[in-house]
Amino acid sequence: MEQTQDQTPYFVKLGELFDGPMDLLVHLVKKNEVDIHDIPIALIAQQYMEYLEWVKSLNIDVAGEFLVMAATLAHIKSRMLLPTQEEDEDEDPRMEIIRPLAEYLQLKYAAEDLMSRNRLDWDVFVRTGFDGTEALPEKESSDLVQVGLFELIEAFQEIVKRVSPKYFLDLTPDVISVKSRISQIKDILEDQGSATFQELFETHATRGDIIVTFLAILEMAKGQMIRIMQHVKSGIIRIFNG
Amino acid sequence: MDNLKAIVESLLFASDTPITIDKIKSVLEASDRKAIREALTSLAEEYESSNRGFFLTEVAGGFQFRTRPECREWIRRLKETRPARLSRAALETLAIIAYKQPVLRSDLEYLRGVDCGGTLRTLLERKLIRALGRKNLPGRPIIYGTTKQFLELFDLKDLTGLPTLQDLKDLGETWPNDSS
Amino acid sequence: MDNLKAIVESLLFASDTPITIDKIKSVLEASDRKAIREALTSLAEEYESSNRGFFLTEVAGGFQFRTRPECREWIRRLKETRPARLSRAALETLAIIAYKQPVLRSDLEYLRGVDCGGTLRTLLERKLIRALGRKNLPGRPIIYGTTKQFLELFDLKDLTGLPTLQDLKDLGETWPNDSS
Repeated sequence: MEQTQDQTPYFVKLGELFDGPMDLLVHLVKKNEVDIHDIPIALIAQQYMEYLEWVKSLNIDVAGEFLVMAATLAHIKSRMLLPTQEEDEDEDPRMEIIRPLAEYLQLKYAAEDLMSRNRLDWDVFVRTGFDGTEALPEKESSDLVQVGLFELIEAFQEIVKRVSPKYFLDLTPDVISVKSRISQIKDILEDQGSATFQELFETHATRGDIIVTFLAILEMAKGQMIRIMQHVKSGIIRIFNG
Repeated sequence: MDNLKAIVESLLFASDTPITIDKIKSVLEASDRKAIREALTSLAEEYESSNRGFFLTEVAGGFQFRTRPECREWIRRLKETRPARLSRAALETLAIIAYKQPVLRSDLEYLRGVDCGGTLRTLLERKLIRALGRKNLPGRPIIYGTTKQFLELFDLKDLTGLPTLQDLKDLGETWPNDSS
Repeated sequence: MDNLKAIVESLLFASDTPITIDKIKSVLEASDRKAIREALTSLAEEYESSNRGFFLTEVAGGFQFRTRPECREWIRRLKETRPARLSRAALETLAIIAYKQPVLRSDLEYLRGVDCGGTLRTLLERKLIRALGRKNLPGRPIIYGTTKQFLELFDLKDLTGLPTLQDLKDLGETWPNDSS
């Protein structure tokens, strides 16, 4: 199983598939024991291509991101071959790959560091039973669920599955911003009883925000959640909690 | 053997139910019953002698840590303020209100296919929803929306933080009747 | 006051999540924060000093008893159920979110070089990350951040408990473990 096959590049074991192009690159750089800041691009590009060929020979689809990286490597390789122009201040073409590679490595260290910590339910455990408390019957019925955002969305999703999805077509971010603004205006009105038209716009500078606030006020007026009055003399428009 | 005592203590602590000597023995494989019983007795004495918040008791054929009866008032209070739990029905109703607000009770009942009076009352009592106003329709039905407390419960800055169905879809949820 | 210490101990024991000083204060009503903190410190020392099966740790902004890592083998055997492991992809994605938050899906995918939809969904389901809000960009993409459960899982008091990336790099003259 671990045997190297005839046509198989020397560096891959059968069954060793990589998560993404970065993962494969790290593997190649490591296997060749080269300095990440001075990558022999021709060698790495060649082995990278060999790997892709090998994967293809196994009839496994090569994910698009692997091909993008292959193109990037080929491009860097060709730029390395070009004679340097007068401005020899030109950045090393390899930086295009070294920078993300260095960042990727950093996060691999970070991931490893997380794994080395005392993980809950793996290295350390907490009390989970609720029945260890004296004279305290657990009355809560089991059909109650502890709620989080994910549960909320899933509950909603269940309903959408039952009803026609067309009913929910208006759930675009814009519509949600208006809903959010309605909620905020309602908060203000519940607090103060009323607010001037001006007040509701003041803190919101961007054009998008102004439009959203205006749509929210229209929607609230339509639903009679508010009453809008204008002072005869001053012309000030005031909005009251409906 | 002090090490055995520490291990037994950790097992007592981590077990959901009273744990028997046989169970401890099978987990530790090597130890004999006598040493385990000694560790248990010694632990029980330790927790008994000092002024502690819990103690080791022999119950239902096994051993278990339990909080002292003297502390029951405090623990009851602690449990009362446990994080919010909602019934499925309440969660569904709340989800519709969150996404479809401003919304009428008739909309909710159309979508859920059942009467929502009870769940609406619960949600109103828990201040997760509120009346935004009344619609100019026969009977002037109440328009519902979510509250600040709702945002706090779900740790949202505002409603725009609510993920949309599109978001879920993007994250790779399979969509039942996907036509796009 | 020894009585306070015993009560605090019982609350720590009875709580199924890390308990904050404020929470203890609200349950006990009368006590001041300082006395509670002293009781906690004294308890922590007590559990630390002796050869015990569990200890008091400060995690996710609160306090919690946890079994000693040294006892892990026995407790795993007791529990039998294997906890869901995080895949390497999930762990890497989580590490980026932890360090770079608030972060967009596109940032994650740029760094990892692969689609992260499935992984994000898993992390959301396990409540290790959450939507913090939306960025004011075309499509209003969701901004992700880590949760309290993330802190609890990795035994972190808060996010500042993570080593800096620079520190990690300095340590890491050796290569990170390979994919296998």
